[in-house]
Amino acid sequence: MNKESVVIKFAGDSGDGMQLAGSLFTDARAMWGNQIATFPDYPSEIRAPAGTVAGISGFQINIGSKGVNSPGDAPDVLVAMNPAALKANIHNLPPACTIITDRDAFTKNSIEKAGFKTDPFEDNSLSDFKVIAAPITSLTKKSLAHLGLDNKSIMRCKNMFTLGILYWLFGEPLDQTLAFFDHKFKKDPTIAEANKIALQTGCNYGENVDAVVSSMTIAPAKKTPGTYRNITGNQATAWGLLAAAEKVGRGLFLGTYPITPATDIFHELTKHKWNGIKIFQAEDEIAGICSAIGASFAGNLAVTTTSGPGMALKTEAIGLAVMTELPLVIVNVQRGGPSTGLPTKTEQSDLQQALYGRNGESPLVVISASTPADCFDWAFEAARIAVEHMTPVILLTESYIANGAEPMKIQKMADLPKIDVPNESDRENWAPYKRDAETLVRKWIEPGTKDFQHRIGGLEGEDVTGNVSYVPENHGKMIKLRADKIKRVADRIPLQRYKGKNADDLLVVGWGGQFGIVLGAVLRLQEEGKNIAFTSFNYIHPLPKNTEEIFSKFKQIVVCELNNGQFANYLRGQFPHIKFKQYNRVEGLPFKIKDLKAKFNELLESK
Amino acid sequence: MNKESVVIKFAGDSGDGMQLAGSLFTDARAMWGNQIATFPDYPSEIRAPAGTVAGISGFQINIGSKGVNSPGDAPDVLVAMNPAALKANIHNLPPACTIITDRDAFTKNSIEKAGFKTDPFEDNSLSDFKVIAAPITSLTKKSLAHLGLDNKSIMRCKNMFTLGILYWLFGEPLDQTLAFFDHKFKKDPTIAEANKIALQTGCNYGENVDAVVSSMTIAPAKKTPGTYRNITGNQATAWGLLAAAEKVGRGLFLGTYPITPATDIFHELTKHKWNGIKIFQAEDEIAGICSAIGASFAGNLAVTTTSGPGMALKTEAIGLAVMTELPLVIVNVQRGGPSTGLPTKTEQSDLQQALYGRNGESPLVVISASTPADCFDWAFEAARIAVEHMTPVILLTESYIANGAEPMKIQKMADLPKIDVPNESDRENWAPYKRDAETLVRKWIEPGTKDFQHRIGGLEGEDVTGNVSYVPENHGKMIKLRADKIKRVADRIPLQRYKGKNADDLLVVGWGGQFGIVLGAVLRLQEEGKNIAFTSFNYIHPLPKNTEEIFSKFKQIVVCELNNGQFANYLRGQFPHIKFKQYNRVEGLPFKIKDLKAKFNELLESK
Amino acid sequence: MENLGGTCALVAKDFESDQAIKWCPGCGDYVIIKAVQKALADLGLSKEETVFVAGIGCSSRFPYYMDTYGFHTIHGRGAAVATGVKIANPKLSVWLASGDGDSMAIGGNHFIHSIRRNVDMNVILFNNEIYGLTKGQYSPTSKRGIVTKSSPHGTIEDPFSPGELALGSGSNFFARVPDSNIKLLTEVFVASEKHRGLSLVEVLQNCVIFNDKVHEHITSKETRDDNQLILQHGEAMIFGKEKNKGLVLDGLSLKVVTIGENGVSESDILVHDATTENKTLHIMLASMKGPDFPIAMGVIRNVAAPTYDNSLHEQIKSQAGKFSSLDEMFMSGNVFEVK
Amino acid sequence: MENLGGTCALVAKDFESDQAIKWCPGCGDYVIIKAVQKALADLGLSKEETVFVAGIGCSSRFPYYMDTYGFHTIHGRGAAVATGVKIANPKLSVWLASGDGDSMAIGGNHFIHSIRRNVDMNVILFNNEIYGLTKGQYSPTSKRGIVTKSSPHGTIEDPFSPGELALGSGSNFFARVPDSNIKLLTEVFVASEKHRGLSLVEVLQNCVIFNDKVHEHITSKETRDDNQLILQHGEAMIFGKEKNKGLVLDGLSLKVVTIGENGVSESDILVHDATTENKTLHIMLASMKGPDFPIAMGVIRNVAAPTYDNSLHEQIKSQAGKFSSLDEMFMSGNVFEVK
Ligand SMILES: Cc1ncc(C[n+]2csc(CCOP(=O)(O)OP(=O)(O)O)c2C)c(N)n1
Ligand SMILES: Cc1ncc(C[n+]2csc(CCOP(=O)(O)OP(=O)(O)O)c2C)c(N)n1
Ligand code: SF4
Ligand code: SF4
Ligand SMILES: [Mg+2]
Ligand SMILES: [Mg+2]
Repeated sequence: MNKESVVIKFAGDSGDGMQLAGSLFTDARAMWGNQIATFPDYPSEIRAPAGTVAGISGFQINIGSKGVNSPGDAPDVLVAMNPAALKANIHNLPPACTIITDRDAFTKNSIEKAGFKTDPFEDNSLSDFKVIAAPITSLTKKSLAHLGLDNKSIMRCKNMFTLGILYWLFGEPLDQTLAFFDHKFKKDPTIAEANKIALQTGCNYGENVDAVVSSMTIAPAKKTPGTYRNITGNQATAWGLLAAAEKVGRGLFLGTYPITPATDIFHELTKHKWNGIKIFQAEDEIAGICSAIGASFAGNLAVTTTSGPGMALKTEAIGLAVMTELPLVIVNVQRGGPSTGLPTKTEQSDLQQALYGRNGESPLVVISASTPADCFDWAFEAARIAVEHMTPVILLTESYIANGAEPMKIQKMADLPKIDVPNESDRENWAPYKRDAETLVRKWIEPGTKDFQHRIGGLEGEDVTGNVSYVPENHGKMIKLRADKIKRVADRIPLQRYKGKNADDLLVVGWGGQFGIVLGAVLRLQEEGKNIAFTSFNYIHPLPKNTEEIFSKFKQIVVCELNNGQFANYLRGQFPHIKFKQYNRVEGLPFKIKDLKAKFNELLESK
Repeated sequence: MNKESVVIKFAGDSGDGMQLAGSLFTDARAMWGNQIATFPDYPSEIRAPAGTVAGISGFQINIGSKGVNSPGDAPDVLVAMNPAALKANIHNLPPACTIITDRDAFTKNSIEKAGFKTDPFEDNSLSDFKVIAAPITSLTKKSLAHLGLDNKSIMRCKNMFTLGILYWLFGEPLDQTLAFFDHKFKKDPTIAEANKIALQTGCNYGENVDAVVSSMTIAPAKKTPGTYRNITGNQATAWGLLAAAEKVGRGLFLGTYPITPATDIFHELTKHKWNGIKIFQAEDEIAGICSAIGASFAGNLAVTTTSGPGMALKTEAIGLAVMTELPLVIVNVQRGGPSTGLPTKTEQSDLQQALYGRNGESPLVVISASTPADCFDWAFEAARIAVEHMTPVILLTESYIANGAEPMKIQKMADLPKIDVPNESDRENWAPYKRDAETLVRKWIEPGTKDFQHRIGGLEGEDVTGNVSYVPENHGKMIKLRADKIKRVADRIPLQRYKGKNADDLLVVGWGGQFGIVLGAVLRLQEEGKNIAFTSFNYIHPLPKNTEEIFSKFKQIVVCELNNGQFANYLRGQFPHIKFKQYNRVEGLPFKIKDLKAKFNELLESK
Repeated sequence: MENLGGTCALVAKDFESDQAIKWCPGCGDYVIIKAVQKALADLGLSKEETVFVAGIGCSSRFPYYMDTYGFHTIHGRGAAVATGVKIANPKLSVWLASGDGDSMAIGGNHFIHSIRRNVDMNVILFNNEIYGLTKGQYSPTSKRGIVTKSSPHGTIEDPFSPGELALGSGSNFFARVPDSNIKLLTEVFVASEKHRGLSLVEVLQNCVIFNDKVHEHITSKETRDDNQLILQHGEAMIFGKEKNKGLVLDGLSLKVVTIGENGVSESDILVHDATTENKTLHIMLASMKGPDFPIAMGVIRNVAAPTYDNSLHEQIKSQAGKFSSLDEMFMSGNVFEVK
Repeated sequence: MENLGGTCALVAKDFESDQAIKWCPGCGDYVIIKAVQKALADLGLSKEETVFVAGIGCSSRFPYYMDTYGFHTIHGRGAAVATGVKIANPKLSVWLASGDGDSMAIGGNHFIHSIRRNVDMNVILFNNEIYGLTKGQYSPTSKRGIVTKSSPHGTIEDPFSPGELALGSGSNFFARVPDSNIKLLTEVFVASEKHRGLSLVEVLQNCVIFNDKVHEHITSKETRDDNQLILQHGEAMIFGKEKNKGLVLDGLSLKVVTIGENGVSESDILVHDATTENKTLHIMLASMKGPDFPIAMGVIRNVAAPTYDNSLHEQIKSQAGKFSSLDEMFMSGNVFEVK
């Protein structure tokens, strides 16, 4: 069987090593040249009770030769390490799905614990599927018996046995992964050996014993030539910031406080002290952003990273950055809300908070990333705008792309655009709030620079001098200047593009990290010959200058987002005469292509 | 001269006692039965340098027999205690204005310090005005010389001498104010005497010496019969909360942290411990609201009060109150923003923050007050909605009405509506998130109640039970339930009303504390026979059910607010097919009737 | 709601809620919750008059597992919420479950202020020296140099000593207990509830996943007797496997001595007075560190002082009668009649 | 920008900005700013390498009046902003001006954490025991019972003792000075800047408008000699109008004695050691209260310890060379070629 793309889901207890198995498989397929998209999905307890549905940790991968825009709606292959893992996924399996599972794990007890009324192997509920019910536990044990390992260590190799079956299924060569074990367990050759044996044995098991399913092969994808690596959105965000800081040339500062699902950006950056970056784990989110504002005043490219509830705490300080017109990158990796909400789930419901969540008229720039890999570019762009326009920039990503991974083409530093720092050396003609005539941007002076001493603050300041001023007309003027400065950012960003013909009936509008999934749905309908086009926004405030022009070409516009219509509402305020329909889901999960297609078809027919 | 309404402005150094003089005059006129509106305007430094324009403190009063909807655009009578007070106001005086000033204060030095190039008495710049240049300092000194007071105490009586002149001008009897001194300075009869003499001497001075201006009389206003008192918006807010708490019957709790211009609500409430209310001055705004949430969970009517920057700090906790569906009144007395901004100035720029400033989809109720006196009613209403609908309610007032005063008709507790508390006694059929079928409201259990133990929190909870749930469909359902619950508040609020004929051309839309001024402008145009109508919103989210119906009657709609168009934008999101024009000022000052009239005339002509 | 009469004393198990506990197997939190349930039963508290408040963290899931009133609030703010609960209804027995991150990082301000105000509540500080729920970053109590997910090259900051910070904030009740000693835990929780005002109990809690064995040198069977000094009010500060070590004063420092050596006898050993106002020795005890000193356990300080909630209600009482009703108050002062 | 060469030492006046000061006439802040300007000149600091950060409050207007770099931030967050400034550019001399409300109420968390981390900056705590800017509410340092706008019936909470809170948070430099003693103020500011790490200087500041004379019993001409003990490192703790009173130890308490009475001679009096690690005596000194004891002034504790900013930059240095460039790092690990 030769397929264009396959969705594989690994599911097991938190201790079953599903994320590792998934990552190894991803890496192997990426090397082979497939397009990849991944989506980890873990419970919010650290170790929820083993063997229960609540404790199941998942890792979904979509691999293909083309058209991989998302981790996929539903798995073609499910790896279920125990009954609970099966139970957690069974309602979402398409009929022909292949299930790889550990027959040994289906004891009476564990079947009950998983919440099955009867044994699924006996009640016919698996009859729609192709099942590989390998005795994974016992075979792993047997194959490793001679190594003299303790039981715990042996059990830890079950995931590699399972992976072996998968490698067989996809005709994947084992060498790279075997080499990986040698490297990873350098210090413990027995463990390395055990993993290698388990992988090999699993693969052999597939080849020798099980003939029910035919193996699957996927051709390599057509990609721009270059060097690639798999990367998660959070890691890519960190790297984009590193790259931007080098372009700015004034040092990078991160002030942050841990919060799911944003913490990995921090974890990644803190590994790179070799690059001179300053990392400050603050006592709370407020100290995180305030230290960053201090570092920005002191001349560093300053960043703070967080998620929704942390963002709420930062809003007062964001207002200070708006007032003092200091560059600042604020990354919000959105999760399910409101309040503590669903910390490990994905959502796009912090858009209004980003746009409006401050006291007073306090305009700033809001942008968003679309995919795990392009988090690199958007983090870079956030820093560029912050510095070149002397403003805080909010970068919205979301759990779904932050934890998801895909291959990223590695860019050379030399090929990245330069960032123009608003330096000043002419003391005579300078004043703290003197502005560039065209961009309205003030200068960024580093304390320590002789003869440029000045004071800034959160009280309204006088135009040009920045001295505290209570003069009504001055306030009116400053309110306008701050708003205009942000509007003019639109002069220096690319125009919005869309995919589709001008005469199309329906324009699908998206933003942020649901890009890939929505694109996938639109592409399929286009292939079916439907009159449908798609545009996804990364620049949210201000919008690209041709936004209205694009909108006016279409008969119908539908805005798709994982919230109750926040972007749609914003667009209504911006373009009062244009009609926007909405498609919204707020269930903590990414969109599904099939739901989107159904909605679009409905709209296309209703026209 | 018999006038319908007169605007008087008192201006002097912070130490000159202008606020007191203004208040006494207000009280006296209110007793006489005039309509009153006041507007204090003080510098944000505690004691800015005496004699400079920056240090001038003002108090503006509008008194009249009818049509007093605001403190007025510009004074008919200016009391200027020194050159700086004159300088600060001279650009805003209409030609026939009467100026009462202290001739003794116009020394060369002080004229310069005030920023005049030349002596205004000599350079003709006062020729348009009727000037009463009384030697206030020397006459006050002389009249009090026999009392043996120190110089400082004598100088403190200058304001009363000046007030005496004003009493003469308005034919105001002195008795009530004389009695007030006896009461206020009970412990120091000499000071009482000094104030009485100063007032009397000032009045005599007017009668005997100065014949330039004729005295002014204003007939009492036609008011609903009843007992009245002068009250500021902040005091009225406090009293409204007291009244509501008594109706709820579970005790009042205030958790707060001082911030201008909201602190006076706290100062007022803390005087009323006799009534059993619990006041907690917290370490910061976060503890303020969190303690209130705790008190609400424990069964009290809980309130937190603040202004913009403090509001920013509370947003995370507001999300918790949304999620746990606890009643909570959050009062934001808006001031000039962004950031620290203009702490003592007025603005309406926290509306978007109130509507959207939280992570996730977190709907709540937003209402606003219109005038100082009706802060009582809206504070009461905020509490009613919070309790009856188990939701946080944000009440937006603004510096302008919070510090301004007007006569309020005193309501009897027995005449106020009752508040239905969602109590529960039926353990069998109860669950923490079980809802009323019609309103979707859950029950409010007091800890301490046997057999109703339950747990709530900020994680998403399961429908009905409230147990933590990560189930996608449940989240979607809860998101919808929370939104619908708030929408249904509209079922239990009055319909929106407007002033004007249905066939009118132009509907003027306002909200909050600019009500009086905008109304004033509209009424004048209506008197001029223009086709103009007016509606001002107090219920902002959700909007009254007939809002759309009203809007659709008019050819043009203009939304007037002290921000860049926040309410207008919100309305566009709610009613995408309706066109809204905007009129905005963001200068830290209330609207001016003449500017509004000009704008409305322009719109009426452009139609 | 009907009380069917007859008080039937509750046992520890009665305080368990119907929700499955989701801490990792082996987590120190399991012992702590058992001890709390035991203490509540020993104290004869009722379910309905007991409230558990928590912030966010592994430990802060605590309220879900208790069949009392409970509130899982937001990160760091539990102390502020608990303050509101207690002021609103002083009859409730209010408990706060909070991690080292929750109380000492983001919640630091409410922590020190609620101690200063002396609000009558019981604060259980789950000190595992790590952020558990967010999967292993160092916390303000992590020891200098520790390698964690957020400090791959070791931390560069000294930790707070919770006892010293609390005493510096004016604490009147401070105790410390290892999570492994259920008997001492129960005893201390009982004492904490009996103390009027804020009682802070620091539990040295083990996080098996992200900071396993961080307290091992203090709590392991082999070393605990030598590395713990279990204080009892009125008793000599004696410890050691052979119960022959003790503390004496040496100027303004403490010194460990061996009874029977160098002429030291039992009567030379300091006697613990938890109730003295003078906090000097309490601070010295709270700040003792290994390897030269044992770690002080048990109730270190337990001093009576006015509580905030009580003073507040006293003040309310003192104001009663100023007006007889709101109607009267509304009509007081400068009012005028319009006819 | 050109340095015209030749260093020309600055005098206090050079540090005055062109903005008119707007504190009330008679406010204690005037003396403090003079002393700071004098200290900067004495230290030979340049304008451009000096940064004043502040929160919000009367005292927090400080930066506007200094001709250095300055940042008037938001309420309570000055310490966090200053931390960022110092880490970003450790060459700067960083000062924080903050009121008792700003640092001990809303800013309490950043206050204790910046002390714990020992970020190298100078914190001036303007302690007027009141919220000045918001016109007179009690603060966390207001004495129990004080009547203010927000406590018409008197407060019901005990104040923080800034020194005790700081020492409980791990402070290595703590000094206290009255606003009336410009010489001591200057001396202490000089010492604070010389100390590497966070130096906290509590200034007993008078607010003439809302809390006039709150420190009067300590600072007035008549009583100050008897009510202040001005500590000098290495000198005996002697005070009093006649310089005949002193402190001695009495067990774990301090005692005031009179030299020449009861056989007490000067050599019996405690000698101040600001530099000893042992903080017991420093805490006792910081917590001395009238009327039985004098108030300790001057530098109470001044101990060397690693600073956060320095350790951070050391750690960065230790990591240098792991990769030679970002390009190299991007290409490390699992990469693959597409042709
Ligand atoms: C405002 C906010 N910031 C950050 C977080 C993320 N967060 C949740 S718990 C936690 C720390 C947990 O550590 P601790 O309080 O020590 O509890 P433990 O899990 O160790 O018991 C953090 C940083 C959050 N939920 N909310
Ligand atoms: C977030 C926020 N909350 C509250 C305020 C109001 N506020 C400004 S200064 C201040 C307290 C001032 O007291 P302190 O810090 O002691 O300074 P002082 O004026 O006494 O020098 C308060 C409550 C504010 N500006 N911002
Ligand atoms: S992560 Fe640590 S603290 Fe959290 S439940 Fe697991 S063992 Fe306990
Ligand atoms: S109010 Fe007090 S602290 Fe503020 S400037 Fe005036 S005297 Fe100084
Ligand atoms: Mg912890
Ligand atoms: Mg103060």
